[in-house]
Amino acid sequence: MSDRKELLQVRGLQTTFFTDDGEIPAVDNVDFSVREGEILGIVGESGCGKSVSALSIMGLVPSPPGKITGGQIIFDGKDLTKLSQKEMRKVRGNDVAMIFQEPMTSLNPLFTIGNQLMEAVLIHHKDWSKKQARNRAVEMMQLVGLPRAEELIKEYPHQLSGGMRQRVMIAMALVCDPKVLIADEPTTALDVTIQAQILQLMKELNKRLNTAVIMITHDLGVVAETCERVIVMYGGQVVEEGPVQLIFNDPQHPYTKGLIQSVPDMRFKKQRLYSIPGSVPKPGSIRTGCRFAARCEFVLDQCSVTNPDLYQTSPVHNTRCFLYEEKEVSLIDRAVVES
Amino acid sequence: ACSSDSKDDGKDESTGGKEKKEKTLIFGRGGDSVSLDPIAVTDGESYKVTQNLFETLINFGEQDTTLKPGLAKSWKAAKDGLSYTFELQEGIKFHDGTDFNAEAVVKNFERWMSGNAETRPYFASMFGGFNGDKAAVIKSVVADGDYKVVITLNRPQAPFLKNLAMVPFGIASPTAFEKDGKKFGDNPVGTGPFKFVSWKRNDSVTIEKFANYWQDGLPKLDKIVFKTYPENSARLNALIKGEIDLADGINPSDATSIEDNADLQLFKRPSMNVGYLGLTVTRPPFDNVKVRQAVNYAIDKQAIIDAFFEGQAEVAKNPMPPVISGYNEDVKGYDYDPAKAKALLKEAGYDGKEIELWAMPVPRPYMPDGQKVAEAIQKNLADVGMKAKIVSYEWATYLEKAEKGEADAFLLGWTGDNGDADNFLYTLLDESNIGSNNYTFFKNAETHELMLKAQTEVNEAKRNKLYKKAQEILSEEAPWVPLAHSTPLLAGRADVLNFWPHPTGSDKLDKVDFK
Amino acid sequence: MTEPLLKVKGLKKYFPIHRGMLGKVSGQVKAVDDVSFYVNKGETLGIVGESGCGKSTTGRMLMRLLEPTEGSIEFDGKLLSDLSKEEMRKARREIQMVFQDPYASLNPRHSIGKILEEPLIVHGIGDARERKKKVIEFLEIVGLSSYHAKRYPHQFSGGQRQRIGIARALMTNPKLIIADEPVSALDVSIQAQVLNLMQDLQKELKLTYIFIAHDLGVVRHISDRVGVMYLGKMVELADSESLYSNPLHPYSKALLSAVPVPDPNFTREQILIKGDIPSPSNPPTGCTFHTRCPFKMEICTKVVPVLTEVEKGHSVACHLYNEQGQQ
Amino acid sequence: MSEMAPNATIDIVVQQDQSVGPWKEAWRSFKKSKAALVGAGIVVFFVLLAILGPWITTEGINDQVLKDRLQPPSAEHWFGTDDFGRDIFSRIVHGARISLMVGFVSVIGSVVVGSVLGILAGYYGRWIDTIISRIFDIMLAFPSMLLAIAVVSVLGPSLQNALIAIAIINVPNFGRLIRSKVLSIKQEEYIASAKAIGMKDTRILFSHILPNSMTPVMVQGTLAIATAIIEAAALGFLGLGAQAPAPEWGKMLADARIYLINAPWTMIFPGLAIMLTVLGFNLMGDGLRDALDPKMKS
Amino acid sequence: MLHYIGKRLLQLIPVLLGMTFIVFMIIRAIPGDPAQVILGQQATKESVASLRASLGLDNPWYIQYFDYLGSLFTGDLGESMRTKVAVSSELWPYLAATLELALCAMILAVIIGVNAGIISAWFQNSWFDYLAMIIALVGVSMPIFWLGLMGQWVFGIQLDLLPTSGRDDARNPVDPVTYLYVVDTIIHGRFDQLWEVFKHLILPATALATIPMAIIARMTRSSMLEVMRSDYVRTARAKGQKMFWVVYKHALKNAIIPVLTIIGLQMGLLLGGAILTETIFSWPGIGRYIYEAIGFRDYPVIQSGILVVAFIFVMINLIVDILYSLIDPRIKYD
Ligand SMILES: Nc1ncnc2c1ncn2[C@@H]1O[C@H](COP(=O)(O)OP(=O)(O)OP(=O)(O)O)[C@@H](O)[C@H]1O
Ligand SMILES: Nc1ncnc2c1ncn2[C@@H]1O[C@H](COP(=O)(O)OP(=O)(O)OP(=O)(O)O)[C@@H](O)[C@H]1O
Ligand SMILES: [Mg+2]
Ligand SMILES: [Mg+2]
Repeated sequence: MSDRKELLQVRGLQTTFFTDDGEIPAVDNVDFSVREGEILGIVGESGCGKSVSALSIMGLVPSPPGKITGGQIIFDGKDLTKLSQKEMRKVRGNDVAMIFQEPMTSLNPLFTIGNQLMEAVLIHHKDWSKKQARNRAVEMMQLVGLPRAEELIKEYPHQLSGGMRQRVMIAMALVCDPKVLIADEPTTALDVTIQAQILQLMKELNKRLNTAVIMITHDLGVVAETCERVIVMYGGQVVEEGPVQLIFNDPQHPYTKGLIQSVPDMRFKKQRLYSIPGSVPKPGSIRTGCRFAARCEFVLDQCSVTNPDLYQTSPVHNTRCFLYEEKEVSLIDRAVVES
Repeated sequence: ACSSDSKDDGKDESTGGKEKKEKTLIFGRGGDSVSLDPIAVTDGESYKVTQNLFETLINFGEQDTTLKPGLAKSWKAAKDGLSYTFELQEGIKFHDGTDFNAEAVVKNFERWMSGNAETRPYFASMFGGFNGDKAAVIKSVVADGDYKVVITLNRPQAPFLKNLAMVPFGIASPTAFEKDGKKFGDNPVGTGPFKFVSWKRNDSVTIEKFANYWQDGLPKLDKIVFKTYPENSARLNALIKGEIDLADGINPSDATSIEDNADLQLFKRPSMNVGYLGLTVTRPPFDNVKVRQAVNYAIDKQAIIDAFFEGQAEVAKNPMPPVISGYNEDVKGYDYDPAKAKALLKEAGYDGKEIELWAMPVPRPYMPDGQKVAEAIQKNLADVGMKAKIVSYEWATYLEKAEKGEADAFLLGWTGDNGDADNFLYTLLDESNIGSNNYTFFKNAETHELMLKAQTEVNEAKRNKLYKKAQEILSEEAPWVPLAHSTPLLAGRADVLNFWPHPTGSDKLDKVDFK
Repeated sequence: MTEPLLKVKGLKKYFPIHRGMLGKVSGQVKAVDDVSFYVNKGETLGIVGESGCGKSTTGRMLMRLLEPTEGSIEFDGKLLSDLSKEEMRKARREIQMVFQDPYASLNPRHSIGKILEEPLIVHGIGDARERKKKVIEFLEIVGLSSYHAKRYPHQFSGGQRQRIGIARALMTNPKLIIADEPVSALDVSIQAQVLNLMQDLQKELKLTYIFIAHDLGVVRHISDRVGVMYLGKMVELADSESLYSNPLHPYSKALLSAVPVPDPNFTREQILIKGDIPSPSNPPTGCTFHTRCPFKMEICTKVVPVLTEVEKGHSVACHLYNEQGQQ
Repeated sequence: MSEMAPNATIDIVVQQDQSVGPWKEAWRSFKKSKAALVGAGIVVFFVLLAILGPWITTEGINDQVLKDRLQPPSAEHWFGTDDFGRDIFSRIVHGARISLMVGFVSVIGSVVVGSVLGILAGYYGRWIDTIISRIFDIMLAFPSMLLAIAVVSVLGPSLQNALIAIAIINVPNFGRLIRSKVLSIKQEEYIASAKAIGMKDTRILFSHILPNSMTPVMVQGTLAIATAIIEAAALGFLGLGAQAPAPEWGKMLADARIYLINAPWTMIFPGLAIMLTVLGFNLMGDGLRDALDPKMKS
Repeated sequence: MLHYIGKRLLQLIPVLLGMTFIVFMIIRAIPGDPAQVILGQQATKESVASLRASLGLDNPWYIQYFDYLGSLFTGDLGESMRTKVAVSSELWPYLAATLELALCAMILAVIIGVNAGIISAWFQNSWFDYLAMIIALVGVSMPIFWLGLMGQWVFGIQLDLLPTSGRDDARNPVDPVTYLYVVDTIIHGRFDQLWEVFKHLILPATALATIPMAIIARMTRSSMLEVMRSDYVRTARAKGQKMFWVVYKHALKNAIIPVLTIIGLQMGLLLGGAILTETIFSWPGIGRYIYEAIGFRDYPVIQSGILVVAFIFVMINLIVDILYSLIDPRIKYD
């Protein structure tokens, strides 16, 4: 797993929103990388900066008020943050594609499904004929398991159910064979049974097309079920990173621990749920020290003063917590690698 | 750049490609005509056009109301004033090619006399009533040969001939009005120097030279377009820009700038009107003659004229303008004398009650801006201790309410129809016109008698004497504050020749030409 | 066993579909179609099901915020469906509701103090001083402080707002609380806080809950008994232990197997059901689930299965169990 | 572990200042908009003019000095004099009172009538709604300027009647706005929750629906004041509004129009006064909308 | 669709009936006697009375009303009391003049307003945005009669670039066929006149366009801003689509729907509300026609004129609704 090539590297990414209420560092020094063909999960509570990170990669941070204020996003040897609008457009949809949380609103209601799919093809294949584009669209629709593709192509989004729309979105994202697919909470708006279908589809496509997937979600169940590697975010920062097994079996950061424990498990009845006290901080409200310090039960004096670094506790496991500051070196030998 | 393809229509009138320049005069005015059948309407804007399409048996003078031959070469009145004989011009043709003759005149009279108030609104006002009406002046109209007409009256009417000279009584082609009936007003046919071409409602009326016009060398112009510009300023703009050649309804305030403009010339229409402040004699405090006189002293007419007529008016002292025969030069009138006014008010025991001062909502030739005049009067009255509140209604309402005597004091005026004293004094101040044009409800036995006498007096000198006496009494009784006899202004491009505005407001344009 | 606190029989709600400007009724949405259940004092009945299956409609009918098309609701011995409008208004003191969207359900122009005091005023409980005292008491009960009373909804986080919603429901000392997806708008860590609070309150104040949710984990955690709804019908109703360990209805099975489990080591056989939920305005004939059911039989397309108890305390509406001979 | 959710942590979130009501909150976001502040500034300026008029100006509204007619702006007459030799500056200052009064009073009138009708229609629905909505349809289909002219024709031209006419033509706008607002608020969950606690309908109406439907009315009302001022000026321009010698701006414009070429200042300043006042209300309305009701569309 | 249109037209009937009634009652309430107005100051009392009788004004109001309704149902709009011409034949030239002016103004307003709105939204907070929105705000704050007069003064008088009044050059008049002069000149192939007609249109159309233009620009901007934040615009951008197409294809089509409503409303307002513009620019339009008819108490003209304007207004709304369904596949009228 670890020997797979790193496709996309995010280094020290900083994305800030300049609002009337002041600067909001929505993404604050985030590092991670995506490897060829893997499914990387990003979890965290609402507002922790998952979507903004994804949008930063796509160069789609709403601006104004948002702006990438630091860091690099390296893809294919290029720093995406330095590309011109024009160059960036070539990357979007072609190399890196994205699907969004709300299949209901992510398709333009006034254009047919076919029109929107073909548009995606024609943008990056300017030499293709309409017919070729159409064929490609139909082919993709069949790939994502949409029935009656030939008819659907003439229909409008509102005539489709949520699940079907999300399939269309996936087809649209994959239509130009991107190397990375970012899925921002692709199933939260869907019902459980439909969600299961979509997740299944994404796993299949990942295997078949070898497209790397960044799966953004707040549902630990989804992460456990689909991802190989996981990044946990809190308050605009990565607080823990590692293979899915390690994150669930040996969570290190107090937030990750709390998060995992506070989910009611359908398989058995817990007497009482663990709950992390307090609430998710408003971005921009805390600037010094560990973002989680106020809610942390292991809080140390230094936590409220300095923000800990992301310590590598094993070759594949990183944690942003002072509790692991010392373990960083010593743990290196004890690398528990599962592949 | 006229396109050549317009030649294909085969229209001989197509403006394109003509070598000799057509002489077209564009006459800008304030409103559209209502109908081009002169007998069917009462509005000046219609007359402005029909004056040039039709001719009357008798004409007014070039710039006054003296009587001149028209379609009738000559006429004779019987001694008792009960019958008139007209000798008609021969060889005149209507625009439709039919002949003008005695029979045509008779048919016109029959048409007028058989109408009603709706279809011939002016006829009854001028000639007492229609066929069969008790008050009707005309008894019969008969042809005596081809070119002689005899009109018999029920009773003598002093201004009879003047009435006949009025635009509404233009002679129309019987063939045409018999054929078109009610629609005649859309397609008028007369004997005038110009014939009707087209009418775009609320926009323009076009008339053109009548080639077979009976007076040699006339008209000078090939075409006249009467174009409507409701806004005075818009009309003046169009004139300045050369879009039109003549414009009436010029604001007095623009007079100097027009005179200073080498491209333009200013025309003054001889005044045949009076603008006045009526004091309703049935309403306190104006039921007291002293108060009425006080108000007469209080108002600074000259200042008002200077400000709102821009000097283009004459201070009035009588209810009729000086151009009309019978005008009494010797009436002293009231000077601006606030002190005297105050004294009179005191004498009258005026209680200081606020009065309503009605201001006309629309400009009229006799009062270019009633609102402003009212404001000035309000100030004058305030200076002598009479508080006035300015009130205004929409024009139709204004007249109706004033007619009912609901106003304390009101601004109004009158433009003469036929240039006769009767048309001012009797119409406006006689008791028989209370509820009609006598808005002040003024009633005086002496003047009543004088005016009735004058109506049937055929001798001009005797008549004038009667009217002069009446004017003295009216001045003393002071039902009005006569304000001004204004000189309505017109303006034209500098190259317009021979335009003589007529006091009645309907101008004959047959002699007008370009330099 | 004691009498149930709430008994619902044959509850139905059909919404007319208006078409055109003149509002002609051209069809019906069978949002809830013949649902019966009961709730015992002190227990929690969970209701789960996918979006649009009629959970909220059921909840609202219990309070008569919506008038049922048909069916009876018996609460604490009284037939609610028979009460006059005014009587019902008074009866609401005993039944309270907690709503899904903690923001939308609080009037943005009212301070928290006012929001909490309102139920007391409406039911004429106490004088001004007592009411103020009670407001503060309940604020503290749900984990807020007295000074919060002066603040406005927009100044609170989602979890806090839901606490306020709960406090408001508690103000009149109700016996039954209907909670319509009270935690689905909340983040995981906050959701745990609210769930804990609700459980604590239940113990302390001897409350009875009807807990509506679509998250099966949450429902299992909080409920004693669980009903599964599909397209306006209750397809299975059982003790939560029994339901989760041994779901009988094919839909319940699919539903349970579709829920992602937060444990990467856990593998299970997934029953993926195909297709989407049919529209309630045009539900399938017979068993409404037959269009997606992997075990569909002839009879399913024709006959509507009835909810019957197949094991003790475990009822299911499925021909697989009702007509066992057929299998 | 935490027994009950600990109280101490809550303050982390609510670390903003104490109790900020919705109004204060709105005021805060209003203050942030420069445009809105400029607008409010203009409005306040004119309101002050209207109140302090008599003390600011040296001359009254009808101090005629006919010999000083149509003087161009000078140190003595900042905006020049009109055709009565009156000081245009003084008249404009006094005119502020008229325009503001027309704006406020007519809009308040339409808001009151519109609210009553809108609430009846929206809250009680059924045939009441049908009737009221149809009446609104009819009134909206009327060309509003003509309607105003007709109304003034019936009542007679005066400031008061112009005001009534303007109020009448604006009623359906407010009526509809409130009706739709009531309809949508009726669907809000806090209404359901009010019902759920056993609240009576009338109380729901007055304590929940009405206050919440007033925000768009305030926004719309501010903007409507702007239009009302223009409408009043238009009626004044046609001679159907305030009567002489009242210094109503539209009437001043109408009176000055014949001097456009010779004395343009008589025309320019009243026009600017109208524009500036209206601009002020428009800016303020925009600001209010952003502050109170960001989602509202005009 | 046809069915829907038919139904909407049917629903018009009560609205129009209500209109006729209200118009009728308002007009009768206006003091002032048509007969007196027609006959003028000079008329005698008797002639006024007899005219009243022959105009049917002596009948009780309900008889007059039902008479009017009756003739309406036979398609007769009555006859002008003043000019004695059938309103139906007299009306069209006025209506055409207004239609031409209003359409020109609207085209101007839509083209400039929509594009200014789009660009402002696209480059939110840019100098263009600020400038455009300031101009738009000043635009809505402008009394148009003042603007019109100022326009005449500057462009007509001082710069002498454009004619200040009327529809055509009186020296080279248009021969009316449809009374839409742009159309007429084209029919006649008189492109010299067409140019004149355009020149005459510029000032009044601009004055009339100012307010709708400003409103449309503001509306478009806010609608676009909302749409630009929407998910499907983000999707389009995520595909790599050019910003121009994102804006003009994806966003505009969605944003235009609320703008259409405004356009419809404004068009209605322009038709009946252009009185001042028509007066100032001596434009022989329907607004002034009715306004003058009010002055003359010409009942049939007022009644039928307002009715026709209202009818057009309602029809425009219907057209807007139909346009919705053409643009938005989610809207279906059966
Ligand atoms: N357009 C914006 N303007 C201002 N702040 C923004 C904007 N978009 C995002 N933010 C801020 O950035 C923070 C991170 O947002 P982001 O959308 O990445 O959260 P998320 O982790 O995706 O949450 P969710 O699970 O709710 O989608 C938010 O808390 C928000 O305050
Ligand atoms: N007022 C209404 N008019 C018409 N149909 C309605 C109405 N309210 C609900 N419905 C329909 O009734 C069905 C059930 O709705 P309900 O809100 O009860 O579902 P739910 O199970 O609560 O769904 P969710 O999980 O999305 O809240 C849905 O199909 C809905 O469209
Ligand atoms: Mg997100
Ligand atoms: Mg629900």
